Amino acid sequence: MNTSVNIAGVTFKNPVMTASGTFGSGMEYAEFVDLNRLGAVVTKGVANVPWPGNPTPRVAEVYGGMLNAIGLQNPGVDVMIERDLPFLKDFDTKVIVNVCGKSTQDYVDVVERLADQDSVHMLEINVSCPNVKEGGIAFGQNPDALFEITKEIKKHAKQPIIMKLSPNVTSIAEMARAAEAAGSDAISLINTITGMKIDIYKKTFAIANKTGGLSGPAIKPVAVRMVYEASHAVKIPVIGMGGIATAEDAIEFMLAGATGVAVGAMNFHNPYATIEVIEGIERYMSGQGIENINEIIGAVE
Amino acid sequence: MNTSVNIAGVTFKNPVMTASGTFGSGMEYAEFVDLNRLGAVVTKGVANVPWPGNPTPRVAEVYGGMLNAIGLQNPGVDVMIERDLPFLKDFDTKVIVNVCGKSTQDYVDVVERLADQDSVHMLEINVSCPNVKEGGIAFGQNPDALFEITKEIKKHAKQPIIMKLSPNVTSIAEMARAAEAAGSDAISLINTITGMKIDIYKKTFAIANKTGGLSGPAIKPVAVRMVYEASHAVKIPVIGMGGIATAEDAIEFMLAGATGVAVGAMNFHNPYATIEVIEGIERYMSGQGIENINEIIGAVE
Amino acid sequence: MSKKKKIGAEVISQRLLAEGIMDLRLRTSLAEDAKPGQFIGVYPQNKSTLLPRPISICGYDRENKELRIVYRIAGSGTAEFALYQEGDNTDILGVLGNGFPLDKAAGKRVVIIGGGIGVPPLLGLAKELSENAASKPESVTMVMGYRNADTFLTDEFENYGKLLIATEDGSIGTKGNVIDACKENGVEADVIYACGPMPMLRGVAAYAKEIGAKAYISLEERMACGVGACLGCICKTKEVDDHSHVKNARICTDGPVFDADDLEL
Amino acid sequence: MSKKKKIGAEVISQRLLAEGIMDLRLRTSLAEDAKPGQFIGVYPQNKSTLLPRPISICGYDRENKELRIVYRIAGSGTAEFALYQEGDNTDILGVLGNGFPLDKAAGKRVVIIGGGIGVPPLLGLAKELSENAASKPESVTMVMGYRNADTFLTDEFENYGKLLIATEDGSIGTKGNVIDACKENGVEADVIYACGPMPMLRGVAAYAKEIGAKAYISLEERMACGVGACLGCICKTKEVDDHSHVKNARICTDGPVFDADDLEL
Ligand SMILES: Cc1cc2nc3c(=O)[nH]c(=O)nc-3n(C[C@H](O)[C@H](O)[C@H](O)COP(=O)(O)OP(=O)(O)OC[C@H]3O[C@@H](n4cnc5c(N)ncnc54)[C@H](O)[C@@H]3O)c2cc1C
Ligand SMILES: Cc1cc2nc3c(=O)[nH]c(=O)nc-3n(C[C@H](O)[C@H](O)[C@H](O)COP(=O)(O)OP(=O)(O)OC[C@H]3O[C@@H](n4cnc5c(N)ncnc54)[C@H](O)[C@@H]3O)c2cc1C
Ligand SMILES: Cc1cc2nc3c(=O)[nH]c(=O)nc-3n(C[C@H](O)[C@H](O)[C@H](O)COP(=O)(O)O)c2cc1C
Ligand SMILES: Cc1cc2nc3c(=O)[nH]c(=O)nc-3n(C[C@H](O)[C@H](O)[C@H](O)COP(=O)(O)O)c2cc1C
Ligand code: FES
Ligand code: FES
Repeated sequence: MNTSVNIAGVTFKNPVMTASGTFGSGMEYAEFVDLNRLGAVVTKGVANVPWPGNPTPRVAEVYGGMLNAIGLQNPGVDVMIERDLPFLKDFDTKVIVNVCGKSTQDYVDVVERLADQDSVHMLEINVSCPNVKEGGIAFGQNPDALFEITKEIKKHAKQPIIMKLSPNVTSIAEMARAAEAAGSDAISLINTITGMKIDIYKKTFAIANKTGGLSGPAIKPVAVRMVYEASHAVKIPVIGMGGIATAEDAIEFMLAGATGVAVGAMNFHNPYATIEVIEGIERYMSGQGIENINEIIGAVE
Repeated sequence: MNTSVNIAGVTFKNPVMTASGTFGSGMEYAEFVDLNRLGAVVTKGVANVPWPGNPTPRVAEVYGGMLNAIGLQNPGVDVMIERDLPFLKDFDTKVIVNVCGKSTQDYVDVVERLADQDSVHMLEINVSCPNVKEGGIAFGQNPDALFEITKEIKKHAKQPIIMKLSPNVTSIAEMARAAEAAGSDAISLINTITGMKIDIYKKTFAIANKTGGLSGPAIKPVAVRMVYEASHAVKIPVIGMGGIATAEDAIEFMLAGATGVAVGAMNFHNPYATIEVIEGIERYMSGQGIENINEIIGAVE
Repeated sequence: MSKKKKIGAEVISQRLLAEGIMDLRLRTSLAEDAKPGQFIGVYPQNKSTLLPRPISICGYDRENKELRIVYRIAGSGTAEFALYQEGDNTDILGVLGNGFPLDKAAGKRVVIIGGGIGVPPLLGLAKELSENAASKPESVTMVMGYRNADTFLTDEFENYGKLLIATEDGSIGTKGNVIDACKENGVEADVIYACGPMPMLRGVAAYAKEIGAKAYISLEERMACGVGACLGCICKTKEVDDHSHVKNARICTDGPVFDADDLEL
Repeated sequence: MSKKKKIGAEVISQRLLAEGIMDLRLRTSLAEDAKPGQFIGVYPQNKSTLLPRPISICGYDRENKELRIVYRIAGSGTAEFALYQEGDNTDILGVLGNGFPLDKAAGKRVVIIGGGIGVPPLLGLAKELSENAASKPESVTMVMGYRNADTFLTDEFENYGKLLIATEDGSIGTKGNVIDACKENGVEADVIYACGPMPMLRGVAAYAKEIGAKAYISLEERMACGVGACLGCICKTKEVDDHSHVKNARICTDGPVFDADDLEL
């Protein structure tokens, strides 16, 4: 049985990854999960310098999911290089570093710092975090801005890049095409959908930032639809995420057109989710008589 | 205790309405609910001529909600005038007719046919149904198109109009402002979010139309956020909906800025939901010592 | 007819009838209004699933407020129901749908045809036809189709007349489908009542035409409201109807039982 | 220390301790690793709620694999837990957090201060300090604050030393808060361990400064992962720490217990 997929020249032993920001840099979940079994570990977003993130409360539970406004707290790319990458290097899995920034130059700085890091296989460029005022979301909601920043990053990146798209747009197909036209090697989607929760007794926002990003099973139908639309709009591979909890969910994304899939918030519900998804995909394949996982990618038209 | 609200000159005994398309024309739920207790009955969308709608399956269940692609099946405005309006006239509630169309002229035709119907208190203009190919969604995803059609409808409408906005946009504030600038008397939101579900064993779409509109508790955080953003962008009243199941949900929308609230898909889960929301709002008000419901509208800033 | 309700019901008993087929009895006042061919919506407790599951009424004891449903474990909702035990409570919506038109049976040669999980509602029909003087048929033949020897409810059907069985693998009765069984046995009819998968129902409608019988068939479709409000569950009709004005009947309220002649199958 | 796990646990017993306060005992191998001041995540079954509820460990019997938690019914998750009965199963995540630094107590005058639903984890601490030779304090005083006479766990605290009580309405002990009780009784300390609402913890930190004691306080924050991955649960620290490099410590893993001197309260 072949479960390996190829994204922009990088071979993953299976399509199952971790969604950025939900798995730390792998260390925290290594107690639960054998990282060697994962297709890839995608790290928390990292900037050129440390970011403090937003005030608390940063997370809130909602029906079938959660809101978060972490605000891209991160220790900066230097710490990632000194601490997280050496840790990850010891595992037989691919490493995708998620990159955030406030300006094009911020992104370029990180990408350049990571250029000579052999243990980094791909870069995922987060231009879609809804939780930072001046952050990447400005790039992620306008196709021209997305095109420009993608082009600039692509000039400097040594590893293949994945532009991570925001669902908070009128046309995801248009955004996907802009990323592709500017040379992105792949795209990933969806980031969180902007949401809000109000505590009606305290009469305050549940999240200090007022709004937070919605993730979890609640958003899955939107994510599947966007993966379908995006993968039909471009030729570059698509990595799908949004509410994946089970192998069935992951397969749904692949049938819709995703080459890779990532488990996000549901790691918090079930720290073994990634492994269960991998095992479930294998069971599905044998049950359905599928020899090569690539057969199911985009198989429902 | 005052639970009545005023929207564009129309007084509602309470802010609780039915969301269009989830309550028929009131007849079907009159077995469960005393329509006299509702703030308003909002009818299923009606066009100038009968529409057959989409093929089945038209509905599918998803985590915390459902997808639908009814495709605006409706018997046409003449049947509404002959059958549904006389039925509704006998109840002590406000009647809002939801209007759909494929072209500006379609909408204008319906609005003109309803002009002399005294039992119609307001018109809700659905420019946001994601389930019909040539339908209103084109108007609902572009601020200029929304401005033009609103202006045209406003010229012909005798009753105050409510433009119903689509959540499938990059900036809901921009759409709200376009509707207001063109003279809309109020806005309502959100319509459903476009989603997709794939049956991984049958390898087909769960909805014949491929995509369907997502509604139910799953979308509530997105709806609350959009109501907050829209009500802060315009001065006209906002009617909020999206996943309302309980009084707590309804109050959350009102604190975010909604003057009216509508119960949609959750009628299917609990046919008494509207009444329970009304009673729960009253309990909340006495519990919190709130004399006038208008105090809570937009109270969380 | 009394009003539709969403109401709590208490589980009287539950047992396994065949592989994956459960027989559940509920105590509920809805039993008082039940007719054969109608259905209820059963709500799962699992909060990720909010819609009622449409399940046909298999039997009822109006006096003792007992409602019986027989269902197949098909997904998360029915898997949850299968765990219910005596004394548990569940919410149901009903009574829904029109039911079989009993009056058409009076004095006629009636054939009742069921396939797979379409079998259960026909048991209530067979019982009602045998007990209800007003609609007493001249004769009743029952033809039930199953996949294999793992049949269910056959012993009970036998109380109400002649029972023919078809199995896909031929292990019991006619090898083939219910139409094969009808033909093999030269079944004649004035009126056919049927419930089962769509291909079977198409076969029944064609067979009815062939032998000059009227067919009343019970349809299935994905539902949301169950009460005629959402327009989710339509089927195509030949003529423009009063409600939709577009040749779409609502299975949940205008059906689930239709005169096959009225449908675009 | 053994690995963190998500694991099924069986309910041994549950009882009401005071109005809205439940005392739940679970059978789980996680008890073997438990320390006072650590917590577990308890997962509701209700599928609309997916995140674990952080609840402190109140007590444990390592040998019998018993874990005890005492919690207030605060919302939908805890309301569900309150229905659990002997033999029920639930999923828990743990053991989480650092726990109280016991070694700081050795030979010192220790004061343990708790307020409201911050009281339960301190019972486990009091017990451990009284039993653990390595960290044996010179003396232990306990100061617990409640709203009114509806106190809980006080009888058990009394097994481990001197117990002072403060109640908001003055119905038992000092009228006022725990700091009022400390002052009224001239409580002296080298080391304070505390858990309770943030205003109380600020008061404790100030009091500790005043009397020249070290304070170790247990914080609360909204959590998602509970294992240090999501960065949801941070608190502000005075110095740049090794993990975040931005003066943010994770309460779920770097805490919940912190040296008050390290925090920006
Ligand atoms: C009028 C009517 C009468 C029925 N009577 C019976 C009966 O007596 N016994 C029986 O076993 N089954 C019956 N069914 C089918 C039954 O409704 C489905 O098997 C059941 O809803 C599956 O629910 P689930 O949660 O287990 O499956 P899931 O697949 O998890 O359900 C997901 C969603 O799809 C819907 N759904 C799935 N399958 C069907 C289906 N075949 N028809 C309609 N909706 C479906 C569910 O209601 C739910 O909304 C009837 C259907 C209809 C429309
Ligand atoms: C480290 C730690 C230890 C705790 N120990 C205890 C204890 O021993 N006994 C006890 O009664 N309570 C304790 N709490 C508080 C407890 O976590 C909440 O009361 C509980 O999560 C409420 O869940 P719910 O579903 O009933 O409420 P809901 O309001 O329905 O919960 C909604 C969401 O908010 C979260 N939440 C709500 N209140 C709190 C809170 N105060 N702190 C953190 N998250 C919250 C829930 O976990 C859930 O994700 C502790 C909290 C933390 C952080
Ligand atoms: C707590 C949290 C933190 C996140 N941080 C990041 C991040 O740093 N960079 C990023 O690109 N996406 C981030 N995301 C978005 C996820 O990677 C993912 O796109 C989204 O949550 C949808 O997937 P899910 O529903 O499976 O969680 C974060 C999500 C969560 C819940
Ligand atoms: C079955 C169904 C049919 C609908 N039909 C219409 C319609 O005809 N016109 C319209 O403006 N909105 C329609 N809607 C959208 C609802 O009015 C509402 O905006 C949306 O469902 C969100 O609210 P909810 O989550 O409470 O259902 C429909 C929704 C559903 C579920
Ligand atoms: S299920 Fe809603 S109309 Fe039939
Ligand atoms: S809860 Fe996720 S880091 Fe603490």
